[in-house]
Amino acid sequence: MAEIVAGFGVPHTPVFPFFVERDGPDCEIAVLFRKLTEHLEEIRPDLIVMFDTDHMNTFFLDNLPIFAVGVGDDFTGPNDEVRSVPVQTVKSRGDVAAHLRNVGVHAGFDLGLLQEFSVDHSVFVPLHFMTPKLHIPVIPIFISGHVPPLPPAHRCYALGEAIGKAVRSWKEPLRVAVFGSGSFSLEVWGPRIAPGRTDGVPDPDWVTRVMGLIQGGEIDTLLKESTEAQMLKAGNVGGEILNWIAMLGSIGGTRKPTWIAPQMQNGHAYGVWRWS
Amino acid sequence: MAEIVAGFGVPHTPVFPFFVERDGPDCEIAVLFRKLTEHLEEIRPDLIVMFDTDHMNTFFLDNLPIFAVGVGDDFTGPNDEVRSVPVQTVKSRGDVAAHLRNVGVHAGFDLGLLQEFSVDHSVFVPLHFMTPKLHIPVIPIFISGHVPPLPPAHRCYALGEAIGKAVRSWKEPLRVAVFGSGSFSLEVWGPRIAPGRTDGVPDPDWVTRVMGLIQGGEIDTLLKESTEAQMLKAGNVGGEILNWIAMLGSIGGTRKPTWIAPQMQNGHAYGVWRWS
Amino acid sequence: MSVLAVNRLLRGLLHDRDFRAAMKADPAKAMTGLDLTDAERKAILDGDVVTLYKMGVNSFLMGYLPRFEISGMSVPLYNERIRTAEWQPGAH
Amino acid sequence: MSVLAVNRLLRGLLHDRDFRAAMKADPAKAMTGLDLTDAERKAILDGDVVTLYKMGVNSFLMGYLPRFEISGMSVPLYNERIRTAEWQPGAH
Ligand SMILES: [Fe+3]
Ligand SMILES: [Fe+3]
Repeated sequence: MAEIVAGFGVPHTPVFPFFVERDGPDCEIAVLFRKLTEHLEEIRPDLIVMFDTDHMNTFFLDNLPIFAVGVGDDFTGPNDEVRSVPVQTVKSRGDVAAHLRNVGVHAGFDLGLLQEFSVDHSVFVPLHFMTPKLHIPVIPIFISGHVPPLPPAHRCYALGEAIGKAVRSWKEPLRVAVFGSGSFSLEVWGPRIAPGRTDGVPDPDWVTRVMGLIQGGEIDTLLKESTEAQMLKAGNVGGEILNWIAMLGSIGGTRKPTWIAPQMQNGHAYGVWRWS
Repeated sequence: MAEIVAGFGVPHTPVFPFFVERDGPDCEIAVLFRKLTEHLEEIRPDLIVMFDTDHMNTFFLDNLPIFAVGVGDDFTGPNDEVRSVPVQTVKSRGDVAAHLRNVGVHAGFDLGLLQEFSVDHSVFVPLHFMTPKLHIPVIPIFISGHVPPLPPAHRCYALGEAIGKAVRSWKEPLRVAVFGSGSFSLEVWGPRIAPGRTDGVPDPDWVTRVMGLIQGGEIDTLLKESTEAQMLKAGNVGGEILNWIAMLGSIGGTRKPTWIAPQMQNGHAYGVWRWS
Repeated sequence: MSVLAVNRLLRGLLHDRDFRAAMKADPAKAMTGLDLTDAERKAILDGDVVTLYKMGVNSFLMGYLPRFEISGMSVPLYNERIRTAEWQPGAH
Repeated sequence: MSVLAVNRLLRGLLHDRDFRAAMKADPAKAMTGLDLTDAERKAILDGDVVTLYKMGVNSFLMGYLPRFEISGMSVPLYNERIRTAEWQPGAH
């Protein structure tokens, strides 16, 4: 039987690969991602399931899902011209992805089907740092975290639980790492960006609060406080916390992180959950 | 406050408009649809909400939702060259549709957003007969009823309940009729079609059973028996019963129909629910 | 995802009139350059809907072959053939 | 759904390189024939991102105007302007 062997919370800022190329391996971004990568390499998963929010690159407003699963044997990206990240193909597991979707739909999660697709920086930036050879297959599960109405936090958590259960019902001894990709408080190109910048952190207190709740394994409080109003207040990509929440659902949300570090100026964090 | 004033269960066989044109107003199809139309005209709704399954004309397998709401001030159709039905534009209510979707998503239904869209015979055939002047705006809500995994029957019923509640929370005194569009047992172009035909009714006993349960207002039994296995056994469009089930959810499923008539050779029925 | 390519091709028979005309005129030529396997190409050219069904091709979409009389397909011929296919509950 | 048309246009700046080049060369000409209102057209030509934001245009997509330097837009100019817009919680 497949099992979930670790959880990761990851940022996906599209300019980070360029910054690391420019600033070298000792810069903060490189150091923080290297820490996650070391954990990943110790864990040696066979498969990554990544909860992710698309930035209108895979989807558009004409046919926009709340939840969708990418089902295919591979996919390409980044599809949004990410500096220092070439367009590549990453392997996936269409059979496992279809299974996760089947089980999820039957459990009452209305997961759209995505086939023959490309994805943006939100999937490829973490892969660029953590699996630069793209040797681990990836299944993306998309959560609508930018365009209101946002799915409720407790529902994303329950989705994570359902996906965790679906993973454990797959009859092949796969070691699966689950990623949640995104920020806690961030405004990108909206009115609340910082002077001179293209982004900003509208609600640093929320980042601190989220960090504390995650560190304490206080999932019920996190779900209760992650209201739509709070997520929107935290920035136009504040709903990306839902990807972390779904990841926590898949691993069991009361677990405390093995290691977590915030990057306050970016409104996000780097975290890993291990138990073996 | 808006209110739901009636429910309708309708077939949408694409060749029916041509048959009625050919066979005249006394043919069975014309008579049965006229009966529904008379009820609709007595009720005089301001808006139709139609639960419907697309036949890969609005959507395709590359980005296929389980549930989606069409949000716009109008839409066009039929987009699948339906004999005797010209391509037309029908009004909608984008504001109400967005409200229904908002409330639905917040209630935990993962409703995709569809904008600037066209629809197929499954919406336009009932309109052709029942609102030939297209004078009543229509909001389509799509349920994936053909491509497994199908959403569970109880979930479609709950979606109907949630949409009913959302309608009643709209602060304008709209009279809303809810339609469920589709068949109970039908195979179209698949291996179980009848000799010499393009379709067939693989499970007439299921049609009889569904008719009995609907006539008796036995919604719990209907939901229990409408398993995915049963729907697939009933034909490759057997999942269209989910549109009737969602409609029943919106009006309250224990109501008995005011009038209902099966068309056994087509595996479907015509029904109306009124209470005022 | 080659089955998806077959499904997309078949859907195009209804939604893309130029492609429909090209497929009516010369299907082998019209399919040049499409991402199809030899087996898929052959099944379409032969109107071998049983093989297509087994591959997981959608039934409604296959119906566009007789509807638009592609590769000599007709409703009687389609009916005769598809009825020999073994129903698969997971098919659509 | 004209706001959708603006969003689609802006998305095209990233995903359609020919359209991007045309918009860089002559935005008024490149927008000819698109389903836009005069106000939408003017706001794009003027780089009036505050008006676009108020219309409900998506912020990331607006960011392609400075990113690809359309209509004389730049990051400093964009930053200066968008920061004067009043945040709308329902915006995205
Ligand atoms: Fe992001
Ligand atoms: Fe149908």
